[in-house]
Amino acid sequence: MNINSHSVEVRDLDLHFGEVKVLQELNIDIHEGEFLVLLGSSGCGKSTLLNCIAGLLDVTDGQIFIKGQNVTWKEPSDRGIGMVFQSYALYPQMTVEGNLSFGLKNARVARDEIAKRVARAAEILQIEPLLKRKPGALSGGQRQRVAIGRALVRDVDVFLFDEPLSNLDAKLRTDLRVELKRLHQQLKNTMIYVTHDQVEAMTLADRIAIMKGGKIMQLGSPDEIYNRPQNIYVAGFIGSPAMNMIEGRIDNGHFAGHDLSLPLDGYEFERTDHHAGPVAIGIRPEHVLTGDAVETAAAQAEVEVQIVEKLGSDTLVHSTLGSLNLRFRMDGLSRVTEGDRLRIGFDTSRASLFDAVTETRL
Amino acid sequence: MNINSHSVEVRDLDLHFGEVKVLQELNIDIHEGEFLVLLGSSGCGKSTLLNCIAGLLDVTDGQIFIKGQNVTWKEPSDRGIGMVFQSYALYPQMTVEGNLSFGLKNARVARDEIAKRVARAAEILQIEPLLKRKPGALSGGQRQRVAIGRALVRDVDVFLFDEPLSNLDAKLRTDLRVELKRLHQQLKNTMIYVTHDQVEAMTLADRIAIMKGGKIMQLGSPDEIYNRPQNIYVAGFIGSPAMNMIEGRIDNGHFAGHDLSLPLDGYEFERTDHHAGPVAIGIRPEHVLTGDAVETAAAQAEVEVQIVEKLGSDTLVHSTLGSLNLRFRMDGLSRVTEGDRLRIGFDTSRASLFDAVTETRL
Amino acid sequence: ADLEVTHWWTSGGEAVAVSEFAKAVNEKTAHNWVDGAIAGSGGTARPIIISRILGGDPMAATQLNHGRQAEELIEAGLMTDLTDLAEAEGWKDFVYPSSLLEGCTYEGRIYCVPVNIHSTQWLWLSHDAFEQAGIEVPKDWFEFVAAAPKLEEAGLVPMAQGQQGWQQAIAFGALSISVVGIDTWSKVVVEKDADVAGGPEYAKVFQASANARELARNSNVQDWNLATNMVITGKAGGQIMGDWAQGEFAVAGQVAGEDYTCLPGLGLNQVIDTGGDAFYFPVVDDPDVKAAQLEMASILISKEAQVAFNLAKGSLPVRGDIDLSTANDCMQKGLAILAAGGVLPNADQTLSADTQTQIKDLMAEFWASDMTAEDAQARYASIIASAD
Amino acid sequence: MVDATSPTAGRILEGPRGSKPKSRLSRRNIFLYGTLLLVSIYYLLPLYVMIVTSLKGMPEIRLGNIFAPPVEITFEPWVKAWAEACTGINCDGLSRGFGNSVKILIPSLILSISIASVNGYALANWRFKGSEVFFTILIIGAFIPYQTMLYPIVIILREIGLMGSLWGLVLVHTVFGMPILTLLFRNYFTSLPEELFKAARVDGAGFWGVYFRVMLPMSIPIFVVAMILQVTGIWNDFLFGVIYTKPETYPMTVQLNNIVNSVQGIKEYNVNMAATLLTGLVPLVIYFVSGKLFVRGIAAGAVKG
Amino acid sequence: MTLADTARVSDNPVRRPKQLFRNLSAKFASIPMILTALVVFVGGTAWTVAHSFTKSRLLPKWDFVGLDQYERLWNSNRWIISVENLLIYGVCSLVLTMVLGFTLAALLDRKIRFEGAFRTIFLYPFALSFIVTGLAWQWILNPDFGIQGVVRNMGWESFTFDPLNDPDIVIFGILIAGLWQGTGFVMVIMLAGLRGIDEDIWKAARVDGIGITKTYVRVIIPMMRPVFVTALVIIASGIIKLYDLVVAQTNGGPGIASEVPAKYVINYMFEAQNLAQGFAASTMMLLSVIIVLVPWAYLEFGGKKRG
Ligand SMILES: Nc1ncnc2c1ncn2[C@@H]1O[C@H](COP(=O)(O)OP(=O)(O)OP(=O)(O)O)[C@@H](O)[C@H]1O
Ligand SMILES: Nc1ncnc2c1ncn2[C@@H]1O[C@H](COP(=O)(O)OP(=O)(O)OP(=O)(O)O)[C@@H](O)[C@H]1O
Ligand SMILES: [Mg+2]
Ligand SMILES: [Mg+2]
Repeated sequence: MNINSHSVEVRDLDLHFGEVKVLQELNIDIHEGEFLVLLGSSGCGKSTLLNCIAGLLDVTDGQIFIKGQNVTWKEPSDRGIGMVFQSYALYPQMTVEGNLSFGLKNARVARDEIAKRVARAAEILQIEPLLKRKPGALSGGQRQRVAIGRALVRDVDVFLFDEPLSNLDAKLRTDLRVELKRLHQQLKNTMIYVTHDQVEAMTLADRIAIMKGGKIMQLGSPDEIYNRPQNIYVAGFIGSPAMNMIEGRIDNGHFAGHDLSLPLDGYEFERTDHHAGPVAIGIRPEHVLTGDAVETAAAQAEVEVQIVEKLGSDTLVHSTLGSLNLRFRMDGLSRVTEGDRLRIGFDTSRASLFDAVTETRL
Repeated sequence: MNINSHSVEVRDLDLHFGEVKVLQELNIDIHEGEFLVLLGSSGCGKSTLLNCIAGLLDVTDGQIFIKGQNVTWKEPSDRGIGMVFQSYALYPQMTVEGNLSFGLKNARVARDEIAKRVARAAEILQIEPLLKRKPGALSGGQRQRVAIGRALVRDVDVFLFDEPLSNLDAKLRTDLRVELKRLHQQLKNTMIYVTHDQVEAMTLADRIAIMKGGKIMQLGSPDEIYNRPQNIYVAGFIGSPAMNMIEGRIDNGHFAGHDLSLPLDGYEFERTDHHAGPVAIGIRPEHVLTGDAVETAAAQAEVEVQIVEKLGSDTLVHSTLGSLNLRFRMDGLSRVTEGDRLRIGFDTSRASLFDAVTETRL
Repeated sequence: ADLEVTHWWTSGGEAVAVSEFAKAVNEKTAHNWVDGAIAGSGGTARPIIISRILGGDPMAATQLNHGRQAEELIEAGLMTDLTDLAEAEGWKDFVYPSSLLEGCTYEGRIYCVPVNIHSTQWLWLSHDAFEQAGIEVPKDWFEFVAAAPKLEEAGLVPMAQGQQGWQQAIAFGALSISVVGIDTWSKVVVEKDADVAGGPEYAKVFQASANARELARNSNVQDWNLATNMVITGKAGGQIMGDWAQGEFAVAGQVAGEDYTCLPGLGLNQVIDTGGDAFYFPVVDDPDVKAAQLEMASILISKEAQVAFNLAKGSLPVRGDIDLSTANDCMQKGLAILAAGGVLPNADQTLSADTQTQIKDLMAEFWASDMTAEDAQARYASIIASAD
Repeated sequence: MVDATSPTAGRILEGPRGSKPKSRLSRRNIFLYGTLLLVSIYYLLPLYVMIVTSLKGMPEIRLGNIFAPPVEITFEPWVKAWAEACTGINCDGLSRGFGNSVKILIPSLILSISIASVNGYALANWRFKGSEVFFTILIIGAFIPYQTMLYPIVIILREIGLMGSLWGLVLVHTVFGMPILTLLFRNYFTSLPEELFKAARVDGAGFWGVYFRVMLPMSIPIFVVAMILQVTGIWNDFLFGVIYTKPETYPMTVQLNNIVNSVQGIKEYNVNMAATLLTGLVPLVIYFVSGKLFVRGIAAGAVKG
Repeated sequence: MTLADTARVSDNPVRRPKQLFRNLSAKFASIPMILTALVVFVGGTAWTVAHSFTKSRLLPKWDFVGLDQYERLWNSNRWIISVENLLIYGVCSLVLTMVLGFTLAALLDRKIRFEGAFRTIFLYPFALSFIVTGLAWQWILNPDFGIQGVVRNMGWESFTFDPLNDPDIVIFGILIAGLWQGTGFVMVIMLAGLRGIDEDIWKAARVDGIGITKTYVRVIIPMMRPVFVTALVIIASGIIKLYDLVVAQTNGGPGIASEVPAKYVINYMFEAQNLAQGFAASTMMLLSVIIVLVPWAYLEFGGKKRG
C-alpha cells in the first residue's frame, strides 16, 4: 500500500480525564480502505481512542488527520465519519427509515437523493422490509444492521465501530461478522473496529492493534499477531485457549526449563544477541503435536491428561507435565479421557521466544 | 447409570404466563451426579424451566421431583437446590463471608458448623483471601466464584446455573469453564446448567437438552448431539460455523441435489424406510475435506472461495458451489484467499440426513 | 381541670379581651384556661371545632356565633344543656336584649352563653382625613358620598374596604338597612320575600352599594383591621365595619369624637343588630370537666367578666344591669340605641350559613367586578328565593 | 509497526493541535449561564426578600422598598417570632410548636416510610391476586383533595378511638403519604435485579428475611427520597395538624398561621417573615444538605417504572 | 421414560395448594395498604359521594334529595369561575412546569460548573409549604411595597404590575408562585430522566450532525415519555388540590376571581355549613380525576406483569 494513502492518522495523541491519563503519546496510521481492529481488554482505552477519532472527545494533545485533512478541532459531523455503537443508539421513536434519513435531512440533502441513498443502504443491508418499523419491533441483529445503515447513507470515508456485535447472541454474532466482512469487501471504506472478542478481530481485520493501558502493544496483520507476537502480553492475549508459556533459559541452542529441552534450530530469531538471561517460550496448543505426528517432533514428553473438553469439531486437553500445565488440541473424534497418559511432541519452529525480563520477543 | 437414581424429574410441566404458554408438556429426567446443560436460543424457556425446578415460579401444571420427593409446591429453600445467576446476585451490602453464610444462618445452622462450611467452600473455590471483602471490590470472575460458593456451603443435592459465565469476558469464561468442570468432577453433585453458548454446553455437559419454544428438541450426550442430531433444528443450532445443509433427494443410494451426487454407503440410517420425498443432507464444515484428503473422498467438487476467516489456529472458508453456500475449515496456516478456486471432498459417512418435510433424521 | 377553649379572637383588641375571660376563670375557679386560639376567621376555625366535636374529642368550650350555626350539633346531642344553670342564675332576667338568649335556645332549652353584642351597621370616619380635604366630618352616609370627590382630590381613598366577602356583605347589610329602613329590610331578610328583594325599593340599596364600590375603588387591603388602620392613619375617609373596629381605634390610642366619629346605622336609621358571640360547651365524658364547664359558663356571663371583656373588645355587654358609664362615646351611642329599642335580629339568626355564604360570594363578586346593580339585585333575589 | 512510527514528515506541525480552544465567554456559555443566573434570580428573590425583611425593623419596612438590604440589621423579629409573638393570650411564639412538630414528625416519618416501603416491596416482589388493584386505588387516592376526606377520617378515627391523640395524626400522615411513597418504593424495588430476590429465596429467606436482610440495606437512596418528601410534607402540613391535634400539641405550622394571621394593628411583616423562615428551616436544611442524594434517589425510584 | 416412572408419578401427585394461603406474610404485610385503599380511599370516597345526594348541612345526614346539589352547583357562578380558573391554572401550570422543568434540567445537564448550587436554588422552594410560598409572593407582588412599588420608586411612574388585585390576571399571579414552588421538583425528575439516557444516543446525534436543540426536541424528549408521564401525574395531582396557595395569596379574591374548586369544597362544607354541596363539588372533582386517571393507571400498572 502506498504510504501516502493514509485515511486516518493519529499523531502523538494524549487524552487525560483529569489526572487519569487514558491515552498516551499514541500514534497510528490507517490506510485507505483498511479494516483495522482495536483489540484489548476492558478499560484499555479502545473506545476512548475511537471517540477521539470521531471527535466526540476533545483531545488533550496531538493531532488527528482524516484523508490528509487536519480534523482535530472539527465537529464529528464534519469529519466524514460514521459510527456504530454497541447499544445501537437508534432513535427509538423514529421508524427505520427515519433513523436512516434523519442525519441527511438535517444536512439538507435533497429529498429524492435521501430516498435513493436510503434505498441503497437498505438494499445492501437487506433491511428493505423493515423500513416502516420502529426499532422496538426489531431483533438485535436487525437493529445493528440499521445502525450500520445510518453510517452507510451518509457516504462517509471512515466507519467507526464500537463493539457493534457484543450485545448479540453467539449465533447472530457469527452471521453478522460475515456480513460485515462482506460489506467491507463491497464498500472498501476504511473501517476502525473496536472489540474485545479475538475471533472477531482475527477474522475481520486487515490489521489488528493490540492495546493495553492506553498504549499500542503491537500493530500488525492477524497472521503476524498470531504467529509472531512481539511480547508476552500479546502472546497471552491472542489465542484461545491461550499459548502455553514455559519459563527457562537458552542453553546451547536449546530451550531448557521444567525438565524439558527443546531444540531451537527452526526458530527464527528477530534479535541477533543470543540471550543469557531468563526467557520464556510460548507454544500454541495446536503446535503441541499428538498422535502420529509426535514421532516427527524434535522434542517429546509424556503428560497426564487432567481435563478433556470436547468441542465437537475438536478437543481441548488440559494436562500436566510435572508442575507445568499444558493445553493442547486434538481431533474432535479422539477418545482421550481424564487420567490418560499421552506422548506429545513440540513444534518449536512455530514457537515464540521472549526475554522474560523485558517481555519482548527474541 | 441406574434408572432409579433420578435426581431431578420433571413430569408434564406446563407453565403459562397469562396467555403465553412458555413451557408445554415438558418431561425430563436427570440422573444423580449428572451435568445436564439446557441449551437453546434466547427466549426458548430455559430460565423458566430452571426457575420452576428451583421453585421460584409456580408451575401451571405438572409435577417436579427432586431425589424422589415431590417438591412441586415446596419453598425454594426446602428443595435441596442451590442456584447461581448470570448477574451473580450477590448481596452487595454483605461481605463475601456474609454472602456465603446467609443461607445457613437462615436455616439456623450452628455457628461453628457455618464457619467450617464457609472455610471449606472458600478453599475449594480459592477465595479465602476475599472473605472480608464486599462484592463491589471483586472482579467478575471472583464474584461468580462467590456465587457458586453460596450454593456450595448449603450442601445441596442439585446445583442450578443460569448462564453463570455470560457476563464474563472471553478469557475469564474459558478459565471458569474449566474450573466448573473440575468442581463437578470433585463434588459429583447433580448440576443443571443453562447457557446459550454451545462451547460451554459441549465441554461441560454429560448430556445436553436442546430447547426450542418451550419444548425439548433433543436430549443426549454432546457427542450424540453433535454427530447424530435428531432434527434439522438441532443440526443447525449446534456447531460453529453451522452445518452445511444441502437440499435434494435420495436416488439410488446417492444423495442428489445442486448438481452434486454424494454416495451414502457409509451413512447409518436410523430409519429403515428408504425415503422418496425431499431430503436435506447436513455436512459439518470439518467434514468437508481439503488438501491431500480430497483424493480419498468419494464425492468431490470445485468451489469458489468467497470469504476467508483466519482464526489463527484454523481458517474458516465461506465458498460457493453454484447457488450453494458451503463453509469449511482449513488449517491455520493455509494460504487460501478470496476468489481462489478449490477442490473439496465430502465425507458422507459423518453426514446427517433429514426428511426435509418433517425435519427429522433419517 | 384544664379547660381548653377554642376561639378565633386573635387581633389586638380581641386578644386583650379574651385574656380578661381567661383571667377571670383562672382567678375565680380552680380551673385552668388553656387557650386554643385559631387565627384566621371563623372559616378557618369552624371546621376544626366541628371536627373535634364530631370526632369525640371535644374541647371544654368553644366560641361559635350563636344563631343557627350550632343547631345541628345540639340536635345531635353534642352540646351541654345549660338550662338548669340559666334558670338558677336567672339569666332571663338580666340578659338584654332578650333576643340574645333566644339565639341560644333550641326547643326551649338553653345551650350557650352569649358574651357580647356586636352590631355591624357602623360607619367610621377619620377626622384627620376630612381635615386634610378641608371639609366637615359628614353626618350620614349621603353626606359622606357627597364629600368623596373632595377626599379624592386630597389624594385620599374615600372609603376603606377590606376585600373579603364577609366585609362586603357587612357593608351591604348596613347600607340596606339604612337606605330602605327596617320594615322593608325585614320583609327580605326575615320573611325572605324575593319579590321585595327584587323590587324597586331594594334597587336603591344596590345603587348605594354601587356608589360605595366606586368610593372604595382604590382601597386594596384585604383584612378588615388594615382597612380600619387606613381610617386611623387618615389615609381613608371612612369605613363601614362592625363595632369591633372600635377596639382598633382604642389600641391606637384614638378618642371617639376627637380623632374619629362613629355613625351607627350609617347616621340614617338609628338601629343596630344584636349579633354577637357565644360560648358553647360540648358534651364531655370527664365529670370534672363537666362541672367546670358550668362554672365557666357562670363566670362568662358574670358582671365583672362582662365589663372587663366588653370594654376591651369594644362590644356591648349582654347584661342590661351593668353600669357602663366608663364606656366611650361610640359605645354609649350603641347603648342608647339599644335602650331606645332600635334592635334588629342578627343575620346569623335569620339566614342560614349557606345563604349567608352565597350572599358573601355575590358581594365578593359584585365589589370586585363591574357587575351592574341590576344584575346583582337579580342574583340576590334568587338567593333569597331559595333561602331556607 | 513501520507505518505507525514514521509520521509523514512536515505535516505534523500543520493545523490545529491539542484540545480545541474554548473561550470562557463563548456564545454558548453566555447563553447557558445567563439563562441560569436569570432564572436563579426568580428563584432566590422570595428567599432574599424574606431574609432581608426579617432583619429590618418595622419603621424601615414602612419606607417601602422590600428589596433594599437592611440599613440596620436587627434580630428582634427573629427573637419575637421564636419566643414572643402572641396568638390569643399565649405569647410564646413558635418555640412551643417546634417541639410538637418534632414529636409529630418522627413517629409519622417512621411509620409512614416503614409501611410504604413494605407495600412497595410486596408490590414489586410478592404480587398476589388483586395487589395491583389496591395499588391503582392508592394512586387515584393521591389525587383526592385532602379536605374532602376530613369528615370520613374524623369518623374513622372516632371509631378506632384515635381522634385527638398523636397517633391519630400519625395515622393520617401515614395514610396520605402512602400513595406516592408506595409508588416510589415499588418502582425502586422493581428496578433492583430480580435475581437478587431469587437468590435470597433460594437461601431460605422468607418475606421479612428478604426485606430486612437483603432489600433494606440496598435501598438507602430511595429511603432518602422518601424521607425528604415526608419531612417536607409532614412538617409543612397545616390542615391535619390543626384538626387532629389539640392546642398543647399544635405543630409549628399552626403556630405560624396564628402568628401570621393574628393581625394586631399593623402587620408585622418582619416577624412574619422570620416566623416563616423559622418554620421552613428544617425542610430547607434537609434540602440543602441532601440535594445530590435526592436527585440520585429520584432517578432510581421515580423515573424507572 | 419407562413404565415404572410413569407409575410412580401418579402415585403421589401433590395438589396445588390453596392460592389464598400462599405467600401469607406478603398478604399480611399488605393489610395496611389494603385497608387504606378500601376503607379510606374507597370507603371515604363512597361515603362522600353518597352524601352528595343528601341535604346534609352541618352534620352528615341521610335525607336524600337526588341531584339537587349538583343542579345548584352548576348554577353557581362561583363554581363555574372556580372550574375555569382551575382549567386555566392547570393548563398553564402543566405546560409551563414541564417546559421550565425540562429546560432547567437540560441546562443543568450540559456539564456546567456549579451544577449543585443551581440545582439547590431551583429545588429549595419545594421544601416550603404553599402557605409560605403564598405569603412570600403576596408580599413581592404587593403593589405598594413589591415589584411595582420599587420600579415606580426608581422613576418609572406608570409601571403597573399588580396581578393580585386585577381580577383578569389574578390567576396568573398565583401561577407565578405555583411555578416557583413546583418546577424544582419536576426539574429533578427530568434531570434524573436525562441522566438515564444512553450516552451513545448523544454521540450518534453528534455524528449525524444534529444540533443540540434539535437533538433534545426530536430525539431526547420523545425518549423520555415515561419520565414525562411521571412528572405529569405528580403535577396534575398537585394542581387539582390547589388550595393553600390561593388561600394564602388572595383568599379567592379580588372578589371571587381566583376561586378554585378545592376552596369551594372547603368553604361550602365548613363556612356555609352545607356539607352536601361541598360533597357534590368534590364528587365532581373526583369524577374528572377518575376519567383522566383510570385509563392511564390501567395502562401503566395493570398491563405489565413480571414473574
Ligand atoms: N469520562 C471519563 N472520566 C474518567 N475516566 C474515564 C472516562 N471515560 C473513560 N474513563 C476511563 O478511561 C479508561 C478507558 O476507557 P474506555 O471506555 O476507552 O475503555 P474500553 O477499552 O473501551 O473498555 P471496554 O472494553 O470496557 O469498552 C477506563 O479506565 C475508564 O475508566
Ligand atoms: N413474567 C413473564 N411474563 C410473560 N412472559 C414471560 C415472563 N418471563 C418470561 N416470559 C417469556 O417466556 C419466554 C421464555 O423466557 P425465558 O426467560 O425462560 O427464556 P430464556 O430461554 O431463559 O432466554 P434467555 O436466553 O434470553 O435468558 C420468553 O418468550 C419470555 O418473553
Ligand atoms: Mg468501550
Ligand atoms: Mg434466561
